[in-house]
Amino acid sequence: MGAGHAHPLYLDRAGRVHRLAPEVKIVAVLLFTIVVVVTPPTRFWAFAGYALLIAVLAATARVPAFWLLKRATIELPFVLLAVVLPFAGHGERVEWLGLSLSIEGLHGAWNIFAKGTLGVLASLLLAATTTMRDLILGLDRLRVPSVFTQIATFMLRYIDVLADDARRMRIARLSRGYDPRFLWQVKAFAVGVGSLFLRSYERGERVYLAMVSRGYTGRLPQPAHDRAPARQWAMSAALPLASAGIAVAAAVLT
Amino acid sequence: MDAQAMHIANGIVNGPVSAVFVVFAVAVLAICVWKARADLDDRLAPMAGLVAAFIFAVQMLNFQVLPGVSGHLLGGTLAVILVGPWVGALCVSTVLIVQCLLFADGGLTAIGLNITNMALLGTAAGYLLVAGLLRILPKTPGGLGATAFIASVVSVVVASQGFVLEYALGGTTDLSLPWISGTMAGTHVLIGIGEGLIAATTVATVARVRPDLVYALRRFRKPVVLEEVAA
Amino acid sequence: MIDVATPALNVSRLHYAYPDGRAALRGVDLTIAPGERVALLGPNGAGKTTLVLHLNGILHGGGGTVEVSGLPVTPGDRPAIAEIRRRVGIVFQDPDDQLFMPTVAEDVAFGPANSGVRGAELDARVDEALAAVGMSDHRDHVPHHLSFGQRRRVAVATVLAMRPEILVLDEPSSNLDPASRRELAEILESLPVTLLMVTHDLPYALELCPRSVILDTGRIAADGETAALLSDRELMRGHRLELPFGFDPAAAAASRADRS
Amino acid sequence: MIDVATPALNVSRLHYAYPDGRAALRGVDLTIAPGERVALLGPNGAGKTTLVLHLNGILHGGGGTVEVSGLPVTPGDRPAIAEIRRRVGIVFQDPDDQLFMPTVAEDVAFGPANSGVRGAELDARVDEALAAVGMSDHRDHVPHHLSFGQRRRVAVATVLAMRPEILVLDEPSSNLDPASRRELAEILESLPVTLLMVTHDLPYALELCPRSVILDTGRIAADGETAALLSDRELMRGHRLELPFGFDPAAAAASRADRS
Ligand SMILES: Nc1ncnc2c1ncn2[C@@H]1O[C@H](COP(=O)(O)OP(=O)(O)OP(=O)(O)O)[C@@H](O)[C@H]1O
Ligand SMILES: Nc1ncnc2c1ncn2[C@@H]1O[C@H](COP(=O)(O)OP(=O)(O)OP(=O)(O)O)[C@@H](O)[C@H]1O
Ligand SMILES: [Mg+2]
Ligand SMILES: [Mg+2]
Repeated sequence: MGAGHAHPLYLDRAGRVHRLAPEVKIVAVLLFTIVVVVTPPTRFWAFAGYALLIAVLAATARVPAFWLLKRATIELPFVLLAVVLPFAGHGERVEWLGLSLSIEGLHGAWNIFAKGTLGVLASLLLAATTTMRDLILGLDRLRVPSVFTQIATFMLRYIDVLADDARRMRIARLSRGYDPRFLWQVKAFAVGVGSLFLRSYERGERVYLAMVSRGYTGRLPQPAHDRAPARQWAMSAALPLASAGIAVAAAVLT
Repeated sequence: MDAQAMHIANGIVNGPVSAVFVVFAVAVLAICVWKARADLDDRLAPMAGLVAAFIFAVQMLNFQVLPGVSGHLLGGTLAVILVGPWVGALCVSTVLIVQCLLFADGGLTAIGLNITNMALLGTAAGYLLVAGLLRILPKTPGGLGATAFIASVVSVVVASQGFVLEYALGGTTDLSLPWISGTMAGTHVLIGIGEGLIAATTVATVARVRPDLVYALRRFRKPVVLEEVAA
Repeated sequence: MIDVATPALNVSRLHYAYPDGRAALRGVDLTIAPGERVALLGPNGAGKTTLVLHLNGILHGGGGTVEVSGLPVTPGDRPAIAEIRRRVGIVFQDPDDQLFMPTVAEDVAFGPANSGVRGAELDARVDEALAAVGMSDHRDHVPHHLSFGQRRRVAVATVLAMRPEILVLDEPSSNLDPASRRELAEILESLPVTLLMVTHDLPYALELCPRSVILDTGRIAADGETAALLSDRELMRGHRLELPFGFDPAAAAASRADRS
Repeated sequence: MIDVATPALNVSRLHYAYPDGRAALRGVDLTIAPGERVALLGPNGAGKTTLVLHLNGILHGGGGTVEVSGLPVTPGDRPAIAEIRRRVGIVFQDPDDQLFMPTVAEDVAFGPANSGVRGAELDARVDEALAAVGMSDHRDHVPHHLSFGQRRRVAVATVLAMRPEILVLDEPSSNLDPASRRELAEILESLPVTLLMVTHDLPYALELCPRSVILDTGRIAADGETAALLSDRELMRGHRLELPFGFDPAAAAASRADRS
């Protein structure tokens, strides 16, 4: 178990942002997102500023732009929603290329699109620079109740067990002449899900007992580095402060 | 609207309403944490982790419900049956928090909304149904499977209506509420059926092989008769 | 060794590196004639399991070729792979890698059912395979609720039930109690198959396989008569192989001669 | 066997049934004196692993008592259990159950770190344990990307690093290559601990443990000197134990005498 506890969105780079303590990054991203969300959608300049901030951050973290954009497609459903709005919205309408669009709908679409995208990009940057294990450690240091971190720690462990057991079961099936076709696959999936769950539980339980046998009491031994130094807090405060600055400037200008 | 809208992104519901729901979610979760203390023993802790991992894994797998409409499980009912309502709500919340932080799935400022819908409304509905249905249906693996199926379908639809309520309170655009409500309910019945099938097979398997692990059956369990005693 | 017939297994210049970049096989050549019984020996981490996983196309893509009874193992070619997986039965080193169905009987039935065996014949196969490993009493149990040794025995049964032409066993005797170990040896001796057996149990290799191959750091280091290899002290020591405490090759040879 | 000191392990009338109702232990009594080395023998499914899992309170609740150096194993009593788990080190039968950290070194450090060892001392312990099993080169690898035998060796190292007073090993030698098996025997012989070793490898038991206990269907069937038990043909046959092909107890005794 435990393949380094990375996750699909983690980018293993030796960037400066990677080395920041996780709790610092979580707080910075959270504050940034709040600032973005409370900005009225008509302050267009502010959003351009936020986008610029994200770009600078991505460059510092050595996360390629293409990587970010590709991963940002997770947001696509909301973009679809945003596309629907100008047609479905009420109130005053404008004509554009022969289409009748609702102005309020257009504003709504922009609002969802801009805030959604910036939020996703910020989270992606956090994800790209933080392993799941560090994230849990960060949450723990932010005084999230230990029930959560305990469940999250087990969850992390079990994600590996599930993936590992699913792989083992697949190889076992293939080696004994199983030839997956669509319909059969559905059936095997149905049988498989229950067995996989149970199998993973019992393996995870045995692993847990083995951990307990070696003195585990609910907390993993912490990696060497301790709490984030003040310097790191100051450094990452740059993101929310800059965004707040942009928000205020945009409010004054318009 | 796409069914993935179950995970609300930033900017769909306005700031004040989002903030109110954060407060609401934190308050309810605090009660859950307090209640869960008694439940979370050596046995339940790994189970809670597995339930969370399982929900996490199946939420990553978006399956096609209809052409153009994909959806994923919410897992609330499964969690309720296997680890009980309090720990169950915590499991689903943990998944949502990790997903929004590390997978950019669901907005950070919409976390209160998402937790309210999926972790609180979904599990509460699931719990009430499970508790009710288990009084009527047989306490066998089959009965439990049927319970899981029905409770899943209903709880998914209830959770989807949470979004409608939030949108009514603080939607940033003006869409027809009956239309949203209808679309959400319609697609989520289909998602609920998928979820129900998975929850039913899983729960039935566990109940057959390790009934001791099923929280919902705890109240009904007879003391184990050891072979020794009989022999 | 005889080259008249098509070899049952023909591995040529096989290379493989795991995704993390570690090379596990560095040019393996191995030919096994139909009906031959070969032991695959070598230290921990030599690449034995990696080699075994190539024999039915589970691992591939590192360069080199594998042929089963003349049929090349080409991962893309579904019908060929299906045919090869019918012919080659692999017992994995870890029984947990082998067992996945909800009950022992279903697990044993899985392989034959996939190759079209049905009804009474299927039941007969399952019963026979379970009887062979002494697990008939456990047919309705959950496989992963068995003891380790019991799981190993069921794992062997799942492959026996497929009646493969070529039987590949990765450490079949580990975790078996001594009687089961002997019973397994008797079963294996009685089967009319080509056999490739990975083992760290040198006496077991000597008992079952006239020919042995030593694999070390991804290369074939020796290939010859088992008795000859085991008596070559220098060779043995070089590959972390040694005869166990109290094992007397002379006594072994005598007892072998006695029996046959 | 000497009853002057408090026994290192004292198991009395231990019963256990798994949740599905199958009885695995039916009244086990076993006393082991400090410093003794005992082999636990018996057929597959006898209940050996189940017994082992009771020795530090992982399984419990079926009736009977377990005491470690006079301290009763009471599942509810957290500090006592923590103390017992510091004293009793268990190497599990399946290495996959034992290894869970992202790297080999972290996994070995896990146990000592939990009992408060830190910094340079922790590093020294990890290095020493890995060196003992010959896995120093693999310290930064992912445990489940190792070969089975390598995982087994790391599993042993994780427990050695904890420096337990009582070492319990469930089939430690299975899947090890012959040289590693001997090296493990040498390590175990040199450790000043009480040892309980489950094994199906009778020569190994004879080599390491002067005393043996046979467990069958959840009950102790015999308890005595290893050499004596192994020569009792009747007893051995009754419990699916038999000396392996080519093993000559006389030769073994001689070579043992030679060495010591
Ligand atoms: N999944 C994996 N990822 C990366 N490296 C691996 C993986 N599995 C094995 N290896 C490495 O490949 C080499 C060969 O491993 P393999 O499992 O084939 O050895 P083996 O000969 O079967 O050993 P054993 O006797 O211990 O079972 C070893 O160095 C091992 O560390
Ligand atoms: N998790 C489980 N659930 C139910 N029954 C089990 C479980 N594990 C083991 N058993 C049963 O309990 C009995 C004792 O098993 P145990 O694992 O203790 O045997 P063992 O002596 O260690 O055997 P082996 O030598 O094969 O490892 C067996 O009959 C087995 O089928
Ligand atoms: Mg191997
Ligand atoms: Mg065992």
